[in-house]
Amino acid sequence: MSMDAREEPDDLSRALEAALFAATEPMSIAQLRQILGDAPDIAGALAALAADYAGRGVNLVERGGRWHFQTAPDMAHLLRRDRQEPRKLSRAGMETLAIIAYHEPVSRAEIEAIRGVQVGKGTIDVLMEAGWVRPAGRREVPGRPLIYATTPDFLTHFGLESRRDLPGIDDLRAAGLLDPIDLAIDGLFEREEGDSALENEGEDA
Amino acid sequence: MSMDAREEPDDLSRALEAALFAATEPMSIAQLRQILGDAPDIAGALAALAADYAGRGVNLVERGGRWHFQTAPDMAHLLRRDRQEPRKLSRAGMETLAIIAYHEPVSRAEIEAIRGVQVGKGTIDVLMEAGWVRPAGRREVPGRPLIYATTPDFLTHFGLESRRDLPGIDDLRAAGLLDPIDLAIDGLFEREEGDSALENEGEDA
Amino acid sequence: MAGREEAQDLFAPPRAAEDVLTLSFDSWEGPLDLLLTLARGQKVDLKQISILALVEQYLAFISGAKALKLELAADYLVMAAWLAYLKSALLLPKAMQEEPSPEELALRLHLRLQRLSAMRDAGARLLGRDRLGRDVFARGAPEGLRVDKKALWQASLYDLVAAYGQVKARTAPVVHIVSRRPVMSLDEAIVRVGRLVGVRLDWARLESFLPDGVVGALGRSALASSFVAMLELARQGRVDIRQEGMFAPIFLRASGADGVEAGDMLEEAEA
Repeated sequence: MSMDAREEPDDLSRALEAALFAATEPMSIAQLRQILGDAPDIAGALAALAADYAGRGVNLVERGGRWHFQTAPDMAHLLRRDRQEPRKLSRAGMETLAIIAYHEPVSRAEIEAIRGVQVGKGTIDVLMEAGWVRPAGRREVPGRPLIYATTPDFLTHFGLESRRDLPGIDDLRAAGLLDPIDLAIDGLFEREEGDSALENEGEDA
Repeated sequence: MSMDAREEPDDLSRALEAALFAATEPMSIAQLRQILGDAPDIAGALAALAADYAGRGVNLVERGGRWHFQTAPDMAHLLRRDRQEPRKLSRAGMETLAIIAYHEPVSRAEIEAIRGVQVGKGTIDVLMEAGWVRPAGRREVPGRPLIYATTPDFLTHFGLESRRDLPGIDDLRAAGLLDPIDLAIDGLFEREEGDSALENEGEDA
Repeated sequence: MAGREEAQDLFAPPRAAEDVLTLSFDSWEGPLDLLLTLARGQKVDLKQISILALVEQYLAFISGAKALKLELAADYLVMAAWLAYLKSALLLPKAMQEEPSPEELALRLHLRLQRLSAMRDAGARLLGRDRLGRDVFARGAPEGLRVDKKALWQASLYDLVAAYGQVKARTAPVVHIVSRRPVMSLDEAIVRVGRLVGVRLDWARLESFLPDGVVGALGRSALASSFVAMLELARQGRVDIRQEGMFAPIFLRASGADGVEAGDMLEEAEA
């Protein structure tokens, strides 16, 4: 190994463990490198450490490229008891969050188009206050509307490694349900012209 | 390698791990029992868990009958570290350093007399923090003021063999660094000053 | 439950009792939401719902809502009107249909319902995950990572030397010596103009009173001083001044020298 002879072979893993335990926020590999110096393979050591903790009461997880320790999900019943439930999201808030997460970046008008109803002023504010949603610039169309996207904290909070882990996102995309509606309709009509897809679908099920 | 081959933790040890990890303060066995219910041997499980973590970057420790996780003591240097940030010396600092270098040892009052401006206390502190200036005793005059001189680090930093290598007044003028105020002054004083500098140099060498 | 009965009152059942929606308008997030609820009532996959049946359900529901709060119901009524149009279009023979075709409109509605439904399900699945702070927990009392910033002071030898040069330059005793510039003083000019005007009989240009061969800075100084001298002499009544127009040459002569002045006045009168 290229490591210093004085060091034990597991020093990197110990250092990662200590740093991640002590950190108040999830840590990216770049941040860890700042603390640990030029370690040869931090990504590899993190993966090994995560595997090492996999069966324990505390797990090492990656969320949006940032790593943190958290308690195992099956311990929830023990730990939840005297804790305040995080503020309950309204149905509007929940739908809006899902639309932003699955379609990001989206403008308010696009959110309203999907929901078929105006998005109340408070809805996006609440999501931003929770730290899950952020303004992500403006769309270069007339009116230059603000567009919104999710934050790294969103992934952390909902236990997602990346947006690709969003529940069912692949199926939704394959079904064209994440496309703009005009695109989706064009797609359907093309198929219909080919083999009258709509009727077939009906028969299939 | 014994660390990697940890035994599969049992439910009690996993629960203890999670509870202690999530706790905001050290937990007594009684408190843990409240969370975990009537486990048979919490004390024994804690001891086993502490042994399990003994060689790691995080340790389980008991202090006054209460248990908590803490980062391993030998990792402290990682968690609290100094980062060096390059910073430019202020103009006041630069001038003060230059005066000390050209006139050492000098008292603060003498520096002020030469600069024609007061020297803040912080200015000399910064130079000492940088390691370029040191107190060099006291001047045996009324008030016994501290006097300052440059350090070997000063010479190293500025690439000087000795203070003699500092350019003399003539060199400064030749380089245009005396920023003449009026050409007439030069005309009047040039010869006079030049003569005395030459004489001094001759004496020095 | 009181609210339930009230709602039933509001929306008199349009069809069989088990199909009745027993909720008030406040329960829906807009007409699309209501449509989706009705569509799910068809108890088939959203892809296969009958748009025509859905339209009828919706219209029946709206017409059954006797006491609509208008400001709340506007969106619902707009949707009802659109659906009524869609329904009639769908029932027309194909040849009479306009663009976009009612099939496409129906498809759009279909897709919108699917998309809303998908997002609603996704939101629910998202909220049902193991959430940090609810189901899984971060370390309760992290030590924290601290970085103490330490300044690494930097300066070059040039900075040092330049700073010393500045100090020296700033604190060197400052002596201002104004070099003598070639000038003709006012006193000189008065003496000279006064003397010369005495020996000339006729009008003469101001410039002719300047010393010979003065040019450049001295020339300008001599002219300026002579001009002021002329004014001073005029004030004392020793010279007369004449100028034909702005920027024209200025003439002067000793005061009351001869009758040319009267001739001038005559000329002016004739003009």
